[in-house]
Amino acid sequence: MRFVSTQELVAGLAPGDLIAIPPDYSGVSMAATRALLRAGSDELRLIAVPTSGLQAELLIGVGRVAELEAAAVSLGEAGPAPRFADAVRNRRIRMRDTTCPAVHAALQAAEKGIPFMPLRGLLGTDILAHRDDWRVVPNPFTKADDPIVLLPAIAPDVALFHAPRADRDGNVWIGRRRELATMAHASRRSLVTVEEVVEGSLLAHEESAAGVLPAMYVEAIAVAPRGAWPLGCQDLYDADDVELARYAAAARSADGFAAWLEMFLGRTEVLA
Amino acid sequence: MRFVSTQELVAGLAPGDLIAIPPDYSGVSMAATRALLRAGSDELRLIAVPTSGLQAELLIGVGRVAELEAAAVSLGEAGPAPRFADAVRNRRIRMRDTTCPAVHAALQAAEKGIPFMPLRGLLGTDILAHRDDWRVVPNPFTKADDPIVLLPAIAPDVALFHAPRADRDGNVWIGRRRELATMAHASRRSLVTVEEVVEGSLLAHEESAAGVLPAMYVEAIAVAPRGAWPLGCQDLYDADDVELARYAAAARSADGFAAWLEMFLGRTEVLA
Amino acid sequence: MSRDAQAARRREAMLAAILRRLEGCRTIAVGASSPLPGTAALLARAKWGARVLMLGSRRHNSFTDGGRELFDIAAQGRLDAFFLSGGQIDGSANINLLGIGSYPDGLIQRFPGSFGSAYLYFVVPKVILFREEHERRTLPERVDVVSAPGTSPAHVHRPGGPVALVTGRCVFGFDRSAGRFSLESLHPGEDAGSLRAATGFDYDARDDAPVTEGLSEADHALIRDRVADEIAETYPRFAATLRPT
Amino acid sequence: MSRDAQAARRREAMLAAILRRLEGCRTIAVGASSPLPGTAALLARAKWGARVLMLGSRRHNSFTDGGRELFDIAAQGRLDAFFLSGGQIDGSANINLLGIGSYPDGLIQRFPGSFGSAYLYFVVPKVILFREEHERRTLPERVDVVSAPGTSPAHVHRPGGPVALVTGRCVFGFDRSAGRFSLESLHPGEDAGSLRAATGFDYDARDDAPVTEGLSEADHALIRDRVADEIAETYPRFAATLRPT
Repeated sequence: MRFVSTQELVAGLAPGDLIAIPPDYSGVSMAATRALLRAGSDELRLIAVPTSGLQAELLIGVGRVAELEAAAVSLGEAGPAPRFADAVRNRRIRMRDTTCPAVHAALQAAEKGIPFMPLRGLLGTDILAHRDDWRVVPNPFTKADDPIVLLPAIAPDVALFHAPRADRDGNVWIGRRRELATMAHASRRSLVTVEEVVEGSLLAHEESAAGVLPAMYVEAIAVAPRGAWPLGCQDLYDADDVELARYAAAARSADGFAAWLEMFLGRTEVLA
Repeated sequence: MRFVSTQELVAGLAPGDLIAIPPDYSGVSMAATRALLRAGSDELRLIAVPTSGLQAELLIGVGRVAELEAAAVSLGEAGPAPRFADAVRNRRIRMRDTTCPAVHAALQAAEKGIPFMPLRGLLGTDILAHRDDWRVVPNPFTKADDPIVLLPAIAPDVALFHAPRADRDGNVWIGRRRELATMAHASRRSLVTVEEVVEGSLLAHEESAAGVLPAMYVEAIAVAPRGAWPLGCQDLYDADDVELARYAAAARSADGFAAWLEMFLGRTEVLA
Repeated sequence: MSRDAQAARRREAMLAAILRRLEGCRTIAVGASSPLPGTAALLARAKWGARVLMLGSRRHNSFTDGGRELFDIAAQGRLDAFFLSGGQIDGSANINLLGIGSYPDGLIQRFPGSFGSAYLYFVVPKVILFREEHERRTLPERVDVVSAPGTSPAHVHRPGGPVALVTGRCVFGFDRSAGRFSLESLHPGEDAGSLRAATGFDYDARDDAPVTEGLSEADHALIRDRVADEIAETYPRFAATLRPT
Repeated sequence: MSRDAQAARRREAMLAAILRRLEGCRTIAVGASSPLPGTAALLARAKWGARVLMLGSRRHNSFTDGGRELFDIAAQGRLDAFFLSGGQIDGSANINLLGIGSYPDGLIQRFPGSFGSAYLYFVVPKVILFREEHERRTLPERVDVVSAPGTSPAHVHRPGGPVALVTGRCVFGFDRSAGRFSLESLHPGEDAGSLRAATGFDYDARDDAPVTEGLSEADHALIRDRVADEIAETYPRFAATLRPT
């Protein structure tokens, strides 16, 4: 585990890497996203855990993304994600539709080192009909006719997210946002931005230890105050709804998107 | 969720109930065990998550247990569990041997509402050879010859454990002992003893929320200070190694077991 | 009546209809992009202490096991009700959250995606469908893409499914064995003819369908005094529309 | 030499042998009832900063995902070494943690159970077997019950398995393709004849098997100054035997 700059954090991402990203309400590293937009790798493959919003939208908008697996991409109350919708419609990205619990289950399969995980539901959907990597098998534990879907494990190359704090050992406090732990467990390596680094071990007391992702999963950490903006970061700050609405309106046109992006990339990270 | 006495807590257990119990180092309700030993139901079925020690040993010793599924029963450094070994050898209980991750996986299957979960390992063991409820199937995701074990879900009737604290809403703080959460999620209802009840909601702050089992899983809570004794309770108190060694020595004979049990049952719970 | 007043009346009818369908529910979850169901769920909490689990909220959210816990509690049978919408909802209660056109390679319009619908629609006992915009376009005979089917063959494991569809014009009940909607009530300002004209699919209807009852004065007071503030945490823009202007 | 001094010397040889086998390991886990491996692992931590994950410890335990996390990290390939023992260990490295006699219904003696061995033996790259009591009874030709097999057919998914068996008399290496042990070193006081006599299974042996090297002075100092205290948290009675009397 090492501490690096946000730009160094994303420098290790290679074309074709499968990157796990959290939903907008969980802990999105918009700081790392900004670094990727400035000078990132192309041909990234994203797996949203299980949905994404502004992060996938921006990376798709600038053409960094070759493939996206997600249960949904949306800007929430601010509305649909225009660059995503446009890219899918015009087949500029390979879209693999899924459903939320299928992403969680497939990551848990990787976390547990099992090749697949069953999931109820899905039968009769057009999602299943177009997923040639999923299998429908008879439930071997009953004599009744009981088809069930098997999902192959998803083992990302990288988990990329933002968290409130880390200690100097590289333990990261994620609180009850445990999808971040599942992402990290399932991924080969985790790249994390944090609001701050605290003194003392987060594992020293049972109270704080309960919310920790241990350092053994973490490859590198960058300090990025307000690194989730304009999205929120747990109880530290809320999403900036005004900015998100501004983006949603701007991004309906290519020019508006470019203008907003210029603002976002030009913005010097606010140091707390 | 309601607050009850320890005796009332176990009164609802019925013959044949499948009860999930944690390992000695996690959060064993020895207070509820005492209540069960005094006036409990017979024909209990225990599932150790994934091992047990003093708790299973005592309940087996007095003949309360019809069936036990466990990866191991041991008194740790104090040595083997004599009443357990005696009961298995003389076939007074139905023993279902398993291995630690198989218990975790089967509970996770129940937690996720899936009928089974695959697990690596196990092939070629006499454990697998004698588990007629487990299946070996070809991995459907490869053309290679790749057998894998499928474990049916384990959905206990009750999860029974001890935790440091609860709030008045019935949220229980378990910290990083997350096997307690998995047990509770997988079980129809959870019966919990706690060291104390605290004011204010444990969910009110993200720091404490990270270690909480929410009240929606909890049927009843009893306050039992030092309720894990002679086992330990997280960072609050350690296992009483002297007492455990004393038990291990005593329980080699039926008379010694009876004498120790009399001491244990006679002991008035220490009120803090 | 102004457009705003009409919208407010329509919204009140929807809220009241959803609230009625939640009666008896002890645990209610609310997914993403669901301000109206969220408000109804918080009303259920205020009125009879229903447990509300709202995605995107910190205050109305006792989950501690990450994003999967909602799906896990549904699988465990702990969840009584959930809400789904769709870019299209058809007469068989199939929903479409994927897009308009030919899926996957010939879409004219792309929707956000299925979220958890392709799973929760199967396992939650009471799924209440909602779609404010009630037009032939949004409620067609047949959805372009099935992101989740309204019914399943008997052999498919499906303890859950749709119970009702609440729109900006009416309330439909859903008969799972028949696989059809039937009209339960019309919102103020609608009649049998206007409804048929606005609905793309066929449905059963009595001649004397009643008018959807609004919220009680007590409900209005609860919204004003409590629920508007509570929903504002997750849906600030929507909350503003609930507050008296 | 007193029995205590003999036991101490035997233990030191075992500790040193385990420590040597851990060289290069970055992440080492220690299961239940494993005081000697725990001590070796904590020495590895003191010497080269190996990460130690010890069951039953709070201080040497960075797990935060409950009891399953040990098995999950092993499956993820994050764990380099683990330790297993057995009531019996045979010449094919099969281990028996279930009992003596006919399993399951004709056991003469019952052991605690398999713990995680029936899984970890398959997935951890370096499994170090240990059994202080080296007798024909504990190291038979063939175990009565296989709680975990030493080797598996080629088609079985098995990235891990045994690398060595450290006993109170010697160190055996294990050749996975041959499925046999070979003698690496004899502890002080043993010779080729005494070892054959005490071992129930056949094994390969050079005529000039060296004596197991003990711990260095630096290692002794580390135990005295640091590791004895660290292991005491989990194995207080064992720790007492490590301290100078």
